[in-house]
Amino acid sequence: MASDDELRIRDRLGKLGNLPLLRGVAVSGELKRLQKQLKRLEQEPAPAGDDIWLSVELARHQERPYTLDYVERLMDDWTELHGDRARADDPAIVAGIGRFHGRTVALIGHQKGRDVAERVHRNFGMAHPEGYRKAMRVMELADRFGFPVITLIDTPGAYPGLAAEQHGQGGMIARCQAQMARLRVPTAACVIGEGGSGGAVAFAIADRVYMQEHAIYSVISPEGCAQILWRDGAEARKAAAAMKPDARHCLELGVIDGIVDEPRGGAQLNWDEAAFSLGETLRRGLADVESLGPEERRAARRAKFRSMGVTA
Amino acid sequence: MASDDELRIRDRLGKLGNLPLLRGVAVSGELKRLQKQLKRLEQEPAPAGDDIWLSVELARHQERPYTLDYVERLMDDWTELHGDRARADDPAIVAGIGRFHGRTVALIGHQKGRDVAERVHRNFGMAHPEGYRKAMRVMELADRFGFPVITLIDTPGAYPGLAAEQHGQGGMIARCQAQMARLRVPTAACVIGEGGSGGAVAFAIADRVYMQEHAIYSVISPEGCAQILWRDGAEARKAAAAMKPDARHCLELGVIDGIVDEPRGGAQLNWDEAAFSLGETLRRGLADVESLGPEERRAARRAKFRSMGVTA
Amino acid sequence: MAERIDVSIEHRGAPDQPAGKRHPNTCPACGSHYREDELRASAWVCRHCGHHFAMRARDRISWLADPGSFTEAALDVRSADPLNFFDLRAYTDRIAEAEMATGLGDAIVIGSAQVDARACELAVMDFSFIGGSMGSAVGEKFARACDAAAEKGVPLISIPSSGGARMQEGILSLMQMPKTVVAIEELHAAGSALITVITNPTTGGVVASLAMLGDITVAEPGSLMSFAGPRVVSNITKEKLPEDFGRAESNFRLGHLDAVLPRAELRPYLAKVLRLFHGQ
Amino acid sequence: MAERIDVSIEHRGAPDQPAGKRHPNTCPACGSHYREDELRASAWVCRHCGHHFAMRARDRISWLADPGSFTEAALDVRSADPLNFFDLRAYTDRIAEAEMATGLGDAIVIGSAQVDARACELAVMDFSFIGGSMGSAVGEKFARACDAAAEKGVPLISIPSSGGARMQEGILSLMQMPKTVVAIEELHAAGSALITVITNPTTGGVVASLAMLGDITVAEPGSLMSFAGPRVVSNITKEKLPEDFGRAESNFRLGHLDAVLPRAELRPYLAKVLRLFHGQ
Ligand SMILES: [Zn+2]
Ligand SMILES: [Zn+2]
Repeated sequence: MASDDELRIRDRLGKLGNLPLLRGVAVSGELKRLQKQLKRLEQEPAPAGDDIWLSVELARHQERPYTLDYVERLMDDWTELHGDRARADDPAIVAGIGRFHGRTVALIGHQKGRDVAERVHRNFGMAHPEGYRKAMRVMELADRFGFPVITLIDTPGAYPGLAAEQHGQGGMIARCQAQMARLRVPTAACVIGEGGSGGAVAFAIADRVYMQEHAIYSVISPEGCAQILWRDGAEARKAAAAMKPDARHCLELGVIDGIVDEPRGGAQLNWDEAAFSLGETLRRGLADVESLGPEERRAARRAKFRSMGVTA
Repeated sequence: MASDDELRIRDRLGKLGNLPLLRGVAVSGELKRLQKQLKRLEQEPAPAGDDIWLSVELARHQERPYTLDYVERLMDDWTELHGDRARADDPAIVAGIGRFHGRTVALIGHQKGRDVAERVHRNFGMAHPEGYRKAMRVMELADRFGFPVITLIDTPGAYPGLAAEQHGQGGMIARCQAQMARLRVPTAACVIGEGGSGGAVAFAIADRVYMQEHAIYSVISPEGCAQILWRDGAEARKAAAAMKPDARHCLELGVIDGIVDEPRGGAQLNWDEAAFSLGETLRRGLADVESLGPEERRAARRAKFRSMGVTA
Repeated sequence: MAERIDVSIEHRGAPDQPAGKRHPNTCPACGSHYREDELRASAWVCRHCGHHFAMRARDRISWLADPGSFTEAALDVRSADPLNFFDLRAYTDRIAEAEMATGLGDAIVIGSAQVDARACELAVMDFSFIGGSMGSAVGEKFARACDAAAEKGVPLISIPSSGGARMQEGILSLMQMPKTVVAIEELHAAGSALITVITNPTTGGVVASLAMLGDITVAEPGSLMSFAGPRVVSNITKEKLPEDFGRAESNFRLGHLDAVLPRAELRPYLAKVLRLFHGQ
Repeated sequence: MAERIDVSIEHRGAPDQPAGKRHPNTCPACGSHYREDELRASAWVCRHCGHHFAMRARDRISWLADPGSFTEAALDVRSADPLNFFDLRAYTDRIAEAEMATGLGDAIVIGSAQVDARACELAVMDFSFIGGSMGSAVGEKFARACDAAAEKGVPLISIPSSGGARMQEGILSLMQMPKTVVAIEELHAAGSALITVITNPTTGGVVASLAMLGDITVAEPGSLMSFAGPRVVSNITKEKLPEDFGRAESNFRLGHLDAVLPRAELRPYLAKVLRLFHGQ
């Protein structure tokens, strides 16, 4: 249950963003986190056009650390699990178990490729339904053994290919969200680069959802939005400024629970520092919800997502 | 819990077959059924060579009623459900919901074809992994809504094609059994023709498992057994006599819970009578376990299968 | 960089609109023309070739629900403009115009009803309101329909029609996907059923959330249902797609639908299914 | 009538036995010949080409378990002959011969052990006992291994190798499939893990039950793992099968395995996985 202080700060956070965002969310021991977020919202100016576009570029920077770079720095005894037990192993998604701060967790993330060959192999981090099915299998395993689940989100979107559609891309993404909403274990998610539409949200139904400082999270790519609304893909900067896919705005809109600091200039400049910062946030995020019972935790998670959006 | 009378009869049934077959199985209100089975084992001689071969032929008779013929006669408001939500709808398996004796149940069964075109379409009742996945989806739905599950088994075996193997035929059959072992609702299964090996057993992990009088249930077809052990497929009669796939022997071996009478001469001669008899048995079978709690029922189901086999 | 898939409105998913304006009452398949009352009398099915015209949400409800049984809920819920979104026009203008043009508060109508004397909740989308796109108002109303069905212990009949997410609400439109998903989870936890009728077109984020989680999912003939629209996919694959790409008939064949039902068979089918789920 | 698939012993799934008798210590891949002690020293891997020879169950356990840590269980469980089965020979003769030839009670050895100082249960099959076929004794012993792991709250490491079901036990051999499946369900209900190492060959009923339900499932290189054996499948498809049909490498590619691990990497991998599942 939330303390009075927590409720007061959540209220102020809500008011700052002018949103009914925190209704019904059980919280526990996260006073400090909330205070920090509040400070961020109060003191730092909201980014506008150029700042937002910088994040779009940094989020897609080809030297930015990817899921396996963080795994290497944050996990011991990492054991990658492969295959959907039906027809494929999708390299655009990495899933496995390992030890994180002394306890076994499951980690699932999109994986982009570093060089041209790996980019093609990883399909630019765009998963097929088989990838989401692999993820769901590992989530099920984690839930059964009480392993907390960490997801790292970094995808332009789910792959829009013919076979992907024929094998039920939409339904698989829907069921992946449903499965995350059902998990009894603590869960934490972080957008570590591009949080592109449905392919991203499939992994984002977590107790704590974070974004790195220069990650983006959006319903459509700025280029796609510009193409449709401005009828000109080159107006992507305008579209980005209008959609506000940056972490600061996502926090203000109540969509995420916190922002993970990046090294000055972006995560691509210091992978170790970026990983340390990410690891600390994930550790604290899981600890925040650890003390809740499984039912209470799940109910709080559902209530959080149930409350998102703004209506008149 | 079993009454003393029930335990005594079960003990005698076990001794007749010389088997430790009924250990640990919770039972409820099935005294009459047991007495009838006991009478059958005591009074009717066990079938030998020719009788067993007659059952092999009748089980495969092309005029024998198939799953949808029973559905037509036993279910109201039948609603067939289609598709595995991944890549196919396997016509070798029929699954749906309907009303059976006044309450909604799910029914799943293998489906053979009547004429040449339908036989090909139904792949002779040999399912792909996608068919078992469809069945599992409907079982999950039934469990969630508290619909009892009925399965009708009638297959030469799971389809041994290249794609079937590539898509995980073995694993899917294993998971289908596991799912039936997990269901909380009452379940009843009946072999209505050929109960061919793994493809059949996938649907047979039920609280009550029956065979029609002339159905067969076996680990391998008589032809396959003859080919391997006699090195001559033409020795199928000998193989059948040795394997004893008939209902009477399966009952004696503790593999099934009862035998469903067929019209004199076989189910193919009177579909309505065969359906009536099957319906009555399934109704009583579900009623037998209805009064148990979900946990107790599931534990009894597992204990029954855990106890099967004979070791020295 | 490879092309991206988006869950935003895909106008390309809209019913075919060949060059030149065709009157909405002219059948796009055979060219037959009907008066409004003729279409209404045939449940918006072409009497000549069987083409299923799109149905407006309120028309759908009048046609489906027992006469006088429908009580609309959440009439007051409206889209807000949390991002002060402005592209070539202001989002608030687009909403106002859609409201004027359709007489609807947003792209969904919800409420309680009876179908063949069985109680249920309805959530019916309307493509004519900004392409049936899902913003906060659609998400909220769909979730409230789930809440109501859960509370009353009755099935929810959901009839989606959508081009995808309402991109003018940015990330909040994306969040309507998990919002509707968790509402369905709660509906299921309460033991109520979700029965989904896919209509043409249903694409984008709605497909990756509320549209594909039905306990029973059927579609009207010819309905397009895909996450990525055909043009995005053909740009990616650089191939001509199968004729029936994403259509109900191919989705049925590929295992994603329980049935493809002509409109004439839909009401008795839903009545039957309601009987089965009510029987418990 | 189309061909049938059976879960019975498929001798065709056995390691290649080309015409002419090859000495068991001769590498079938490159022809190198080894003395028994050489093979033992290399964990039965060809030093020349890397071919993995089959390992006997007791050899596997000595190699895998910490020295002196293994305690065998259910030593007394033997196959019975419930059908009085007689084909060209009596089943009882076949069993007696297998027992003499292998020194095993049946095609599986179970017991408790430590691997890298972590407690676990082991269930290791042996193909040399009637083709590793699963009858009542194998099913019973595997189930008891599950029981023991569940009771002690430790993982079960299962190492199958099987041609399928023991058809001389008729329907009772088929019933070992659900028997092992329900034992695994109980193992899981107790919170213990099942870690499976597929070895060459693993086919038939074992694939459709105990072999494919691991929480983690890995395979040795080149191991055949398929429900229907390659000859049955090629008779059905009337086509030449892919070179690597059913082999570990293709099963990995097709999503059925978590890893393909050379024998040299297997012990450290299992030690790591035991640490992860013990950590809870
Ligand atoms: Zn027409
Ligand atoms: Zn060699």
